[in-house]
Amino acid sequence: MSRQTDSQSTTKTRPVPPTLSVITEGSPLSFVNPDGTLTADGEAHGIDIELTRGLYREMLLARTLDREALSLQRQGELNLWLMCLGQEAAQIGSVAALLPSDMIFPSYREHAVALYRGVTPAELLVQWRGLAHSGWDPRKYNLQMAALVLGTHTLHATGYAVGARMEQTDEVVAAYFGDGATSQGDVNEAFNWASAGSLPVLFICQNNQWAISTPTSVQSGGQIFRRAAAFGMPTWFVDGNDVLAVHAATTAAAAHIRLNGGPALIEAETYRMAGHSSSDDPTRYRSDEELESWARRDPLTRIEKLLRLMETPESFFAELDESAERLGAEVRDACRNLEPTELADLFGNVYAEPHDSLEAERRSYQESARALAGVNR
Amino acid sequence: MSRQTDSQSTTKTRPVPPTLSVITEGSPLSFVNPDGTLTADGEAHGIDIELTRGLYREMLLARTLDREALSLQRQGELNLWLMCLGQEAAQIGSVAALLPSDMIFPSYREHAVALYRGVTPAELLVQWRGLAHSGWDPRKYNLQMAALVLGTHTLHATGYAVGARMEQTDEVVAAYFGDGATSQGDVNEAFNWASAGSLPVLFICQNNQWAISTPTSVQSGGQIFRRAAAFGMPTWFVDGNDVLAVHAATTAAAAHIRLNGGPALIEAETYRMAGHSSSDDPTRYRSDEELESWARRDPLTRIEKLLRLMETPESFFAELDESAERLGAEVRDACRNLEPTELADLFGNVYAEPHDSLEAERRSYQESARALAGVNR
Amino acid sequence: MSTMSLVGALNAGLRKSMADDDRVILMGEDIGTLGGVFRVTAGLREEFGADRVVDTPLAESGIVGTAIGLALRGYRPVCEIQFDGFVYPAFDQIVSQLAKFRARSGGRVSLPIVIRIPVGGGIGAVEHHSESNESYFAHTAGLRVVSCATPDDAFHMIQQAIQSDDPVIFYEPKRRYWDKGEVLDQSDRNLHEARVLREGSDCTLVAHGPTVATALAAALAAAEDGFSVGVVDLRTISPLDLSTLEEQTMTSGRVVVVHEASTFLGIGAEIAAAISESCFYSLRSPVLRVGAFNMPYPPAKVEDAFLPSVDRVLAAVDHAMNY
Amino acid sequence: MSTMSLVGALNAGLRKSMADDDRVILMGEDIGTLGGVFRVTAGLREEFGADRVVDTPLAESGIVGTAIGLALRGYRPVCEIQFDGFVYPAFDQIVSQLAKFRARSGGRVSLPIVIRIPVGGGIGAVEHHSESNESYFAHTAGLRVVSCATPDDAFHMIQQAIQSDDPVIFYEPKRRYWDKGEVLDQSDRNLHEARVLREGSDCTLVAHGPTVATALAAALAAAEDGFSVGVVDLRTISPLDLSTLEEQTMTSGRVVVVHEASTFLGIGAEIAAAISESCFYSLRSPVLRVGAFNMPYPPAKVEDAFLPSVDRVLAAVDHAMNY
Ligand SMILES: Cc1ncc(C[n+]2csc(CCOP(=O)(O)OP(=O)(O)O)c2C)c(N)n1
Ligand SMILES: Cc1ncc(C[n+]2csc(CCOP(=O)(O)OP(=O)(O)O)c2C)c(N)n1
Ligand SMILES: [Mg+2]
Ligand SMILES: [Mg+2]
Repeated sequence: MSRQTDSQSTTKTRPVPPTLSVITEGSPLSFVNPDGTLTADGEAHGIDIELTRGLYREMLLARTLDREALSLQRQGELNLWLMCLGQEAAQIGSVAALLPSDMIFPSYREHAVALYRGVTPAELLVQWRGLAHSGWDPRKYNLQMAALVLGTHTLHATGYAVGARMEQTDEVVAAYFGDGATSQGDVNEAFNWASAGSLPVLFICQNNQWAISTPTSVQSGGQIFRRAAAFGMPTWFVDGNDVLAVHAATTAAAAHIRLNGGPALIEAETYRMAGHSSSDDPTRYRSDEELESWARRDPLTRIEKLLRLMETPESFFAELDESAERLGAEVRDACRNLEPTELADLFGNVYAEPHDSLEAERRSYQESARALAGVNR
Repeated sequence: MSRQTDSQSTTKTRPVPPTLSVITEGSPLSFVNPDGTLTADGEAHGIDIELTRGLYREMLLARTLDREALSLQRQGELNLWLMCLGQEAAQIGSVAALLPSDMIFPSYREHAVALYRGVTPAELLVQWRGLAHSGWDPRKYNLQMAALVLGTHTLHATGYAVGARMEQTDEVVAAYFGDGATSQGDVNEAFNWASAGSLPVLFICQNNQWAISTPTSVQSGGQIFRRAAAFGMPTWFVDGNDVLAVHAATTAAAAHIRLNGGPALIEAETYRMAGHSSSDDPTRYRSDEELESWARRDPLTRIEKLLRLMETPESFFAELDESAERLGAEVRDACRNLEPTELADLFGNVYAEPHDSLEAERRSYQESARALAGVNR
Repeated sequence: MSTMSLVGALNAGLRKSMADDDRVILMGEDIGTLGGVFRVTAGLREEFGADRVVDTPLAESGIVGTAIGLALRGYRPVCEIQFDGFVYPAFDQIVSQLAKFRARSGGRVSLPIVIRIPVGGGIGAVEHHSESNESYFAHTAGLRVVSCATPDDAFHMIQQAIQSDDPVIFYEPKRRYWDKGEVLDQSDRNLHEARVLREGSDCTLVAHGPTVATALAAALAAAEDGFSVGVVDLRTISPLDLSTLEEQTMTSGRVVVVHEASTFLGIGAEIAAAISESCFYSLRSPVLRVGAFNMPYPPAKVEDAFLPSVDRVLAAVDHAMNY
Repeated sequence: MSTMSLVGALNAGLRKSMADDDRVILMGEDIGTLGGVFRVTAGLREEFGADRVVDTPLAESGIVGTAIGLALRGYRPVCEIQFDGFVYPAFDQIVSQLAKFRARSGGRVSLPIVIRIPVGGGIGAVEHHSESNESYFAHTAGLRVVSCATPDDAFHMIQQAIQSDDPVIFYEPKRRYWDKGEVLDQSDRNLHEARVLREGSDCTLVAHGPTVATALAAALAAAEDGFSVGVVDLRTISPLDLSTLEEQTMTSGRVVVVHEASTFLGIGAEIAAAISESCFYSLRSPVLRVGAFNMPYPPAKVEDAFLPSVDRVLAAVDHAMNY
């Protein structure tokens, strides 16, 4: 009988069923050690060198974008930036294992995912320069806009998956979110809904240990992948700094979904190496030691080491550096050349159908703007 | 490695860790069979005859109240009634295992709990006669008012438990809710919050198989007690129609909480024998066979049989019938003698401190009521 | 033309929308097998299948959130919220997501979603089952808010709301669900036009949903006393059909707005403010409001005293006439 | 008396409340170790301990819901919502539970809870971080809603809100957080009184929170042009201090309400309706409103054009003067 679950003991004078431990510590799936050598699982799985190079390349480009964007923010060219430094493996490993036709619902930190999907630097930065709330057409990249209200988009993904199931496609609908977001009601409603309806949703949780200044220990009392499992879906717990392990787990999860139709979850254990955003000062709440210990598990370094162990020619790295440099320049140019936004143009974005009173407001705004322009001239 | 969980197979070309099944079917803890004999667990646990009689008595009284109230509703004396028929064991078994000092946050169907705690028929019925939104002083019975917006009160219980923990009491704070309510974000937030904070909350889920017309299979994809366990708390899955098993499990859970401080959950598998409410027609959505199969598992019948097997004197049953009759009469009287409510008196209930504009509204209401009374005279 | 109850008209309207457009999907708690607690969707599951008349888990945020996902895929979901007081768990999805989605997307993505809400009191219900919360949604840019009062409007407006490419909060007056009326085959107006039910030269009553019948009864009573009192059924709460209101104000010079929501920041406040601004010199008395007191909906036994009654409306007309 | 920023004054006010009453508990996301994203609670955890300055899980419904539980036990929780746009997940707990609890309990149970919300735009933030949602709460019976504009008011009002036995939604104007001002040791008024900052015989500007400074600047500019324009800082949005507004209306005959929320059902609508009713014959022009257009808050780069500016206020004054 497994009706009672926990490893802790209970006081009782009479026999009631013993506790059963389900909350044991599991170590995450990992293929590549921080020094570039393979783990036993990595050996068993085997390494695809072309795939590895491709993933490394994407991670490096994502890191370049992230660095350039932060520096643009520091120069006052962007209002805000949410750094993905340290999370490149979790993002690239997962997105690369999906099909381009799989719709993705990202949160606000998935710049590596967006770049991988082909979103241009201009489309990416326009939001953070304060010119728009979103920069790209979701249908063009099968990538929805960033969700800033935590966890809300997991329900959108779930609804989108209802359609996918009804149409009997073999699509996977992916939703990215953080450890903090899992405390929101919406995320749990989505877990439940997707499981009850056996919907093709792939939940991808990047557990980067922090929600701004709140550590996972304050956030929840159990592990996220176990919680999702108990909602009724298979889950994978993976070293989120190991791009190959993330890729393999995502491949397995996506295949499971395509075959069986129900949802799945990947918990990628990773670390937010930078502050929460360009406005945040993480030294107020976390230690240098913690940061250093994670720096030693950097997702790029270990793959670079692996590639060197596997005798990747120097030319690969040199070409990649050049690409990165080109991307950096492109990011800087794109940012500075973004067109200004006119408030008058935004009135038409609110409603799809004519709206008399908003139209009247637009006219009065334009008249007064014109009048003021006259006064100030 | 237990990083991936599910029993279903995945398509893959390369090895990834095997799936691990956590979603196995467990049968609920049960002491007394429907025919009144003991289960193996019941034998092992042993039967306390005085306790059993007491619980039986409380269940019978609760059933009497429920029947009388429904019949008052049918006579037009109550606006609405939410029947607890069939759930007497789940309610009485659990509440009887708590201390009177343990605060309870009920939902709307916990009439047996209320009666057990001493709430009078008048206090209980005033709400359903449409005279008040709640009928008793929560502090008097350590029983809060009924929560009608599903699941909201699980967070109140959690917050109340924050205080209990801070004050280093050994209180247990209990929250009752249904299977349907577990789909609400709030209930999951409460699971998470109580677990993360290691708070003394006892979640008591009466899984009565239905949320109005929605069966548990549509409601969720996993079992509730497993979900709660994965949030990080010990859970007990118990036959909710077996008052002794419910009592034992609640005793164990409460003891666990008092000793260890963290939350726990009891899932009592039971059945809503009547419609959702006096307005509901359950024949529209469920079969007679289902109803009959549960009728054979009636919580009172089996204990009556057990008591007879244990040679309880006929006088016990006779006295109990008298008490029930007295209660029935008391319920009918109490209902018909409830004082009318005056709208004018309700203005003062909204704010604790003076509120000029509402005071002005009250005055104008009273004036116009007086004027109208004059006109109509 | 045929005679139907308001519930029947909604049912017929939904059926027609579903038959006309297979992207229309109904979803909500207990709407499938049971046909909804008010039976508005009765029989539709049998006709269109369980994929298109979906019994959902018990989670309002989930209902609206997944409807958004469906709309992103091209569907036109119609969500039922079981009772007015249970819409709040979905408030974030409605106000931050549904309402703002098109603006956030730079006009790229529209969400044609209808949220049906049985609204208001008068049926002797317990707490949370008699609320009037249209102000919250009317104050929210990006939403459209409408309120039907008759079977005919119910039949046509639900179809128009479903056809709208914008999100529409659709209010159904609970206590008028069983009232019968004639339903015409064609609608005579679009979703966002008010309807003048009665012209009046002394005063104009403005109402929507459940209070339209109250206003009409008051106007009749006033006529017996020799006053010419008009009635406007708003039908649309956001956007408001101001030009109709202005026309009537110009004629009568006096306006009384009647609704079940609290008057404090109820739609009567907006109408008073807007009409006072545009018809400043035509008003012979201030725009008056008859609505709920600033308190939660009271227990059922006193709801008759709480709801705007013919007497309270007549008192306001009196007040306006003698200002 | 001392000079403080608005953030500093809130911090000092919270510290004082906590020192005076150990039932006061602060809770919210990142308010402990970090001291809040705006540092309003900086240093308080060190002073009062982690039990009284609580870093919560990331769940707004949970924050308000557990605060209710704490209040039922006799505590006086002060919740921080990190940004205005993140209060909606807590809407049900605020509107159905917190607001209605006392009435539902038949007056037996009060919930002395304060919900602090940094509000409004003007700081160049991304979406959901610049909203003005006071109307939702002001329309909700059972809540009190206040809005501070200066360090002095911030210091005293937060203490008064905490002392109130009713739930209070407490708005803090984000873009004035770093403005400095003098803070007096004693408050000169209670929580629900407006403050006349300037008398004016031609027109009265009514503002609250972030727009008070805008209104003052406009009044000064108007004075240069020879107009006598008064300014009222509402301070309390629900209940409104109508008698102060009426007095000023009697003097000036013209009123312009300025706020950041949408004008459609913004508090300006209620003020216009109420003042038009009580001061019908004193008004020389209709009450006018300057607020947000009926659209979601726009991207930061155009927020200056979107927010009520001195120019837009002056245009409204002009309009009123020439009505
Ligand atoms: C509903 C809601 N509440 C609060 C916030 C403010 N906020 C933005 S990000 C964040 C932390 C999120 O942590 P996590 O989910 O772990 O994602 P991460 O930032 O670590 O990627 C908070 C509290 C928000 N965006 N939405
Ligand atoms: C938030 C919310 N949504 C909808 C309802 C309407 N409603 C009342 S009871 C109920 C079913 C509840 O089922 P369950 O939680 O299993 O409890 P049971 O009635 O079976 O005891 C529903 C949908 C509600 N009360 N609250
Ligand atoms: Mg995180
Ligand atoms: Mg149930």
